Amino acid sequence: MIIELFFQYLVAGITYGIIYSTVAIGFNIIYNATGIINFAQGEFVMIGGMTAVTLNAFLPLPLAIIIAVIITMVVGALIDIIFIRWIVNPSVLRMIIITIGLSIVIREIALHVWGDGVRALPYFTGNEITSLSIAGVHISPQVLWVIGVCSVVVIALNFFFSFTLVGRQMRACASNRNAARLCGINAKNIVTLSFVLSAGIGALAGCVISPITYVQYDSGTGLAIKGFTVAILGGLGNSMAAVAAGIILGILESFSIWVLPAAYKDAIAISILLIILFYRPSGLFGSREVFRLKEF
Amino acid sequence: MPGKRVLQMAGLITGVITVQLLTRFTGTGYFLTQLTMSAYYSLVIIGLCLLIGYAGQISLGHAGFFAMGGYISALLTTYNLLPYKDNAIIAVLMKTGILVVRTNLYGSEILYFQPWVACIIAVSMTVLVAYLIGGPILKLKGHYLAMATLGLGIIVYRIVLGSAFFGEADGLSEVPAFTLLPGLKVSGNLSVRISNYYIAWGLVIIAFITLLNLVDSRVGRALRSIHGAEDASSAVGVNTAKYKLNTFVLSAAFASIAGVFLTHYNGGIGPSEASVMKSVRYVAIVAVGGMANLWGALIMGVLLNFLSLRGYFGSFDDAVFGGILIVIMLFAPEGLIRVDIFRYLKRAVSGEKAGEQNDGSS
Amino acid sequence: MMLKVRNLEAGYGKLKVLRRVSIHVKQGEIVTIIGANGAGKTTLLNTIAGLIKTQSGEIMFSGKNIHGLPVERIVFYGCSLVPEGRQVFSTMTVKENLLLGGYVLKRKKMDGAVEDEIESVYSLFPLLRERKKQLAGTLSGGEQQMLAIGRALMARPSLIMMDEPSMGLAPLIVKDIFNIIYKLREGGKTVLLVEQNAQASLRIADRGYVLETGRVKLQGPAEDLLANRDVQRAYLGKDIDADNL
Amino acid sequence: MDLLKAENLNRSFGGLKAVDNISFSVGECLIKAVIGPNGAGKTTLFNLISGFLRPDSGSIVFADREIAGKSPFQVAEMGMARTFQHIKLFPKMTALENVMTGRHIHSRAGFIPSMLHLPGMSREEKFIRERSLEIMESVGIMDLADIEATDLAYGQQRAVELARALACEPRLLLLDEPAAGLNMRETAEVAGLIKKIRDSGITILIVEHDMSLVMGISDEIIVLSYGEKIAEDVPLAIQKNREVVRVYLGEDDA
Amino acid sequence: DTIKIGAILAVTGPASFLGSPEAKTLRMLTDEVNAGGGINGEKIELIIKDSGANPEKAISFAKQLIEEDKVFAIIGPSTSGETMKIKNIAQEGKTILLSCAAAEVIVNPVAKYVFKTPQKDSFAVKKIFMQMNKMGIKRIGVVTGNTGFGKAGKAQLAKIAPDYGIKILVSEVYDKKATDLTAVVTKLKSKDIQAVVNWSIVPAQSIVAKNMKQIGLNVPLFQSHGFGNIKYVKAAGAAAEGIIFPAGRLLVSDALPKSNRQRAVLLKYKKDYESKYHEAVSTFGGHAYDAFNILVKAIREVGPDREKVRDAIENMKDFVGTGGIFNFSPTDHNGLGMDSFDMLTVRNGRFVLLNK
Ligand SMILES: Nc1ncnc2c1ncn2[C@@H]1O[C@H](COP(=O)(O)OP(=O)(O)OP(=O)(O)O)[C@@H](O)[C@H]1O
Ligand SMILES: Nc1ncnc2c1ncn2[C@@H]1O[C@H](COP(=O)(O)OP(=O)(O)OP(=O)(O)O)[C@@H](O)[C@H]1O
Ligand SMILES: [Mg+2]
Ligand SMILES: [Mg+2]
Repeated sequence: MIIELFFQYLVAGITYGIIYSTVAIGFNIIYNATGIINFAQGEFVMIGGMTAVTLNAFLPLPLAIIIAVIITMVVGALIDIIFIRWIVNPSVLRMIIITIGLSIVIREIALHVWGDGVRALPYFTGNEITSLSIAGVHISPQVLWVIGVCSVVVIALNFFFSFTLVGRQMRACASNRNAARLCGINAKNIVTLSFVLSAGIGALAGCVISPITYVQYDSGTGLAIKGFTVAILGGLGNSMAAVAAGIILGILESFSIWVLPAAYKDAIAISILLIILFYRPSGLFGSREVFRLKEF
Repeated sequence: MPGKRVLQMAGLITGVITVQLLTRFTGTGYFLTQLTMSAYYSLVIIGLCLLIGYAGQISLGHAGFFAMGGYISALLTTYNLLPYKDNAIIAVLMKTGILVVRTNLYGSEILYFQPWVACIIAVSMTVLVAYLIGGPILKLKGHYLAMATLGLGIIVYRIVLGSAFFGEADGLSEVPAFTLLPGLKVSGNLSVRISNYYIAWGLVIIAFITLLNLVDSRVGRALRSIHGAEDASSAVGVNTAKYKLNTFVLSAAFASIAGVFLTHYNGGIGPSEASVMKSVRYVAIVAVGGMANLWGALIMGVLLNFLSLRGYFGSFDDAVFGGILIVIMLFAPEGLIRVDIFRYLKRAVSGEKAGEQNDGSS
Repeated sequence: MMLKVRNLEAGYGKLKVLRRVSIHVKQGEIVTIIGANGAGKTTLLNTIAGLIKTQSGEIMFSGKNIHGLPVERIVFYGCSLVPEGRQVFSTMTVKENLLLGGYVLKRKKMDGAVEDEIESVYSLFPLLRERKKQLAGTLSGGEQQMLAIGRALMARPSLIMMDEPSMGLAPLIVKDIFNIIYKLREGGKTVLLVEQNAQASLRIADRGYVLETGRVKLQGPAEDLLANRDVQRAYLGKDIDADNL
Repeated sequence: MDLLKAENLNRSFGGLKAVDNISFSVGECLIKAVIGPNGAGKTTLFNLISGFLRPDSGSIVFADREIAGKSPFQVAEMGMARTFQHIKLFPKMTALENVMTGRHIHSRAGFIPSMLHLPGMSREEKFIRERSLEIMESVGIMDLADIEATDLAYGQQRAVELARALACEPRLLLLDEPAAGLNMRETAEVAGLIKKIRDSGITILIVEHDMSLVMGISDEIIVLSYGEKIAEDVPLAIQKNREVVRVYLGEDDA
Repeated sequence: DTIKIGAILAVTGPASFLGSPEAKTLRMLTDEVNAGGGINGEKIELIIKDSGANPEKAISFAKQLIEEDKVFAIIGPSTSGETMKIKNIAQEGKTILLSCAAAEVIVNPVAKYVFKTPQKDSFAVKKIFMQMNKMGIKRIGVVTGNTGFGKAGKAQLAKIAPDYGIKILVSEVYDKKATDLTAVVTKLKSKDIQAVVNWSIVPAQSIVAKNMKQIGLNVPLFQSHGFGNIKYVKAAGAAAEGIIFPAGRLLVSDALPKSNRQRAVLLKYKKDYESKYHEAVSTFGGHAYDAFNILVKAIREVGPDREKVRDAIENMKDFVGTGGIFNFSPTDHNGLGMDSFDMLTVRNGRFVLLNK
């Protein structure tokens, strides 16, 4: 029984962790290209989920998801083009505040477009009560979907940033924008691209997690805080680390519920995060060297 | 006190008195309620302005400090200790006047901490927490610092929301008035509305003047130097860790005092005061005020809180606020209240024509 | 004519730094600009490169008007800048810095050339080869300067503008750098050089300009400038030595 | 009497030995130069001395006190000031304010007195300002006082940085490439200035690649290469040292 | 002239599921009364203030409404926390407050000017326990959301359980914005329980249902009367089947026998609301409906005099509302009895009466 429970908590923790990680990855992409944190990232997740649910009313699921992702990418591009692109010399704090403002405004718009109802996509396989049972441990097939999508995205991104030229260009823009331009890189387009990419990944995350978590006009904020926590815990900019950190945080939360009142789950998880940061100011997997070289 | 400061102080005091007199003669005394509440929020905001704008350390957790002040003093002044009155310690505390008895609305007796004692305990606890946590937290930089302070705020939020003695989601109510001096009490009661307006503004003005003094001094210079280049700052002998910590603690203390006073004024406090959204609001107002601009922080702090508390934005409170953030950061990243405006006004007043060519000098 | 600047005015906000500056650089030349601190040399190079908006005047590069074009366009046309103060990508490795420098080649569909170019940069600066996996931000000052030059060379520019390339370099390397600049010209490149080391730069240059408070004060063949008494006094510190040392 | 004495200093980054078992001492009122190829470990050595890096092992005695492992501000309080190879000025502050910040350790007012603006502070503040202006005058940048420091041209920024260090009124001044980015005439001026500073009783440790400066002003020179000390001598001897010529100066140095 | 009625509602923010239908209902009713010539010829002026569930705003608004707008009465706030903050203010300002929040502390101890229309939590709890007794359930687990609603439910469950011989083996609180509760229900599963009671509002009630089924915790799930909104059933999908919960009769108004006295009121409200706003009615809107009608009825009877109206409400008997039949008294400012609840369950994605 204890063993079984242990694994059940473990599975729960992994589920949480993967959900957080999918959001954290989106943070990392824009961070990698611009050196800023886009606090409206959670809203991409929300828009993706909401749009897919709306479309799913008259389109088959895969098509609804694809179109929702594309629409969210367009939103991402528009956000960059309207609000970010033409700012000369953006300071980090200024960008943080603009994106916070955006996140608030998008949320309010969503409230007026979709109302305050709770929605969800249907389970990709099975339904609300299906679960796979492996040696007494139960797991919803949707969790496997989330894990699968997340892994594919992380591996693809890791490859993208380390080995493709566009990925490197994104990092170069974050490191020193003027120098990047002197290398012939069109920094503005690169930033737009990073918004498009992270909006797309956010939206995809929103679609695959929505059967589990539901989406609502304001579900972005909570996810964004968790995603940000995980991105920081892992060390900013590194998607693989974000997944590892996400799972660690998820498992911590889950096991904290085993032994302590669930009401303090977040407080406990964040206390642990703080303690880790005090010992490793660059996050669990972040390079200390890089950390020292970063301005902000 | 330098002459400039005396002038500024006189200007502020005149402004505060004028507003009160205006409301009096136009029969709009009710505005004072929201002006009083906004004053307390501004106290948090100017403290945060020192931390963010001058010392360059972001904090996304200041609502936590506000809530710590408010909640602790609310708890101490509402928790009924009567059932324990036979306990030796309680008895001693009663004798010394630290614990006092009041009758509540429904006629039952409550044994509680004298509000002054509660206030001192609340503020010192906040200061202690800020001091202990500030050391390690302020070693972090940039987004990591933002996360850590955000986390601090979330922890406070979770604790007040999850603990039965803090009233969980309902928060604490029926907080008694806080008698500062005989005849002068912090309370939302209609009969003391005017005096409370002056209490709040008196507090804000004192705090504001001390901050103006501070940023104009050697310490202020050191803080700005830390903001700009921490390495170089320590190379000229600034104990950067200590200065950052002191500033952090100072701004936490301001937030905490604001929390204590506003809680007594409102007669209660709820968990929304500790929420992330509140912290974000404080930071945003500092930004809208122009970061390293105490005047901007004060004016925007009063203005935006006043409008929001009056309900002028209706159901669009958040939306309007988000919109303001975006617009100001896009078009006036230095904030709306700029030093040049004052300079311009001064010129206009003294009848000079605004110089066109002599920029860069002066 | 490789580069022709006419009546250029530029500055920061309302502050005007360059006042009707006209210079030109011919194909295959090394042209050097010298001037006191704050004369506007960096501003001039940055304006040509497109980093600073022009207030008025015109800039022609290889017969094209590049005035007002974005930086990346100008680089694509073959005009590269090694910026002042070694702005390397500090959080990326040396190799990655170089690869990014080669981005222009990729855009010109010359992918194969990138590896060759890296090799030739390594042979110019063997130290960089040793440090190719190190993060650029942790390099010593001189190493970063080499990297910055190497990165600009990666684009195979026809005109390379250098803003104080010898700053902070060991004498041996400074000699190397001037040799390299000289060699670049032999390799068909055109160089516009801003240097504080007026002596060395005038020695390798064909022509020179003296910039003072945003105006071209003197211009002419490098030997003439070297021999000019004013230049000697103002920039080579020829007579101060006698008084002070 | 030696003002500064370093013994067996070591510091490595990852596998790289940036400072490898270096010992040396600096006598009072002397100018000592540290030279060596790029990446030899000169800046690292400065960072160790001024408290920005902690040595892996070794001791540093400054004014008869062990300072290895102390933090930069403590070292500064003991009378050591420095400039940086990459200029580090305080942005959004005027040149004068930058220099005034340099007076930090010579003024007292803390948080509470500043907030209350206790009597005596105006006087202290006035004194700081006057003294800073004097120092700026001596460095020749009086007229830049009210310009935002980071808007200045490179060479002007260097001068402000030097003035800021001088405002500390240090016993030992560490200069990391003070002439980088200066033309030959300006370099010569800086040389004069450094000598003047030395003559006013301040000991100077300088890193510089401009040999006309180094050879002209220094009393002694240390040469580093790959983290190791390869020579220590008077300028004339260093110029003739075969090893130094091979790794650093180059053959036909003028 | 006009009678000013103030309303402080959480139209937006975390409790918008309460405030939004409440505000809509009040607007609808005001229009209706005014179209019908007002109350004894006087039109109603409705002032709605959106507090976003922030107590400090509720305080500010209460003072504004009382001192500045000099409203006749205030309807709301939507949440208990806010109501408790302004209870004193209303009392001091001698302004009638008709709260739409659930917690019992609002009317216990009784404050002279403060009333509330939602059913008491304790009645809902008792209903559930009675049902458990019928089903022979003795050991239960409790999960509640960290909202005022959840908090009140948790307290009542713990207080009343012994009266019905029921043991609460585990009680957990989760975040109102929780995205997955597998770990929490796993904790329930590890205890030897026969049923689960969930007391919350918003999506979490559907998540609990789903997660229980997914990890194979197959015991009956009881929900609070907060489950009274068909969208939660839709959200929980297959997992909603068999959930048992107490609710006012609004949700099953069609199924009520003709003889039921509430039937006419319920059907009218449902029809009016749904045709006007094109969304399903919720019991929360009903609280505002009752508050408004009680107030209007009292004013019609004694004229627009605050003290008289207050007395009229305090002595009002047999008022048929959506929440039940109200019988106020000086000691009971809620006026609803246990019979105001029925036990419902979900069958084939619809609400039906449990014992039918
Ligand atoms: N970002 C800026 N904002 C405002 N003014 C600036 C800025 N950068 C430079 N200046 C001013 O422009 C003038 C010219 O600067 P510039 O950097 O072009 O000089 P320079 O000739 O390159 O000097 P150096 O040899 O020291 O590098 C200086 O007076 C400087 O103060
Ligand atoms: N933080 C660090 N992490 C890793 N390596 C470092 C770090 N700092 C310096 N190094 C390495 O240590 C060596 C010595 O660097 P240092 O900056 O001391 O050189 P330097 O003698 O000052 O050179 P220069 O004259 O070019 O400024 C260099 O190879 C450099 O790459
Ligand atoms: Mg320059
Ligand atoms: Mg160095």
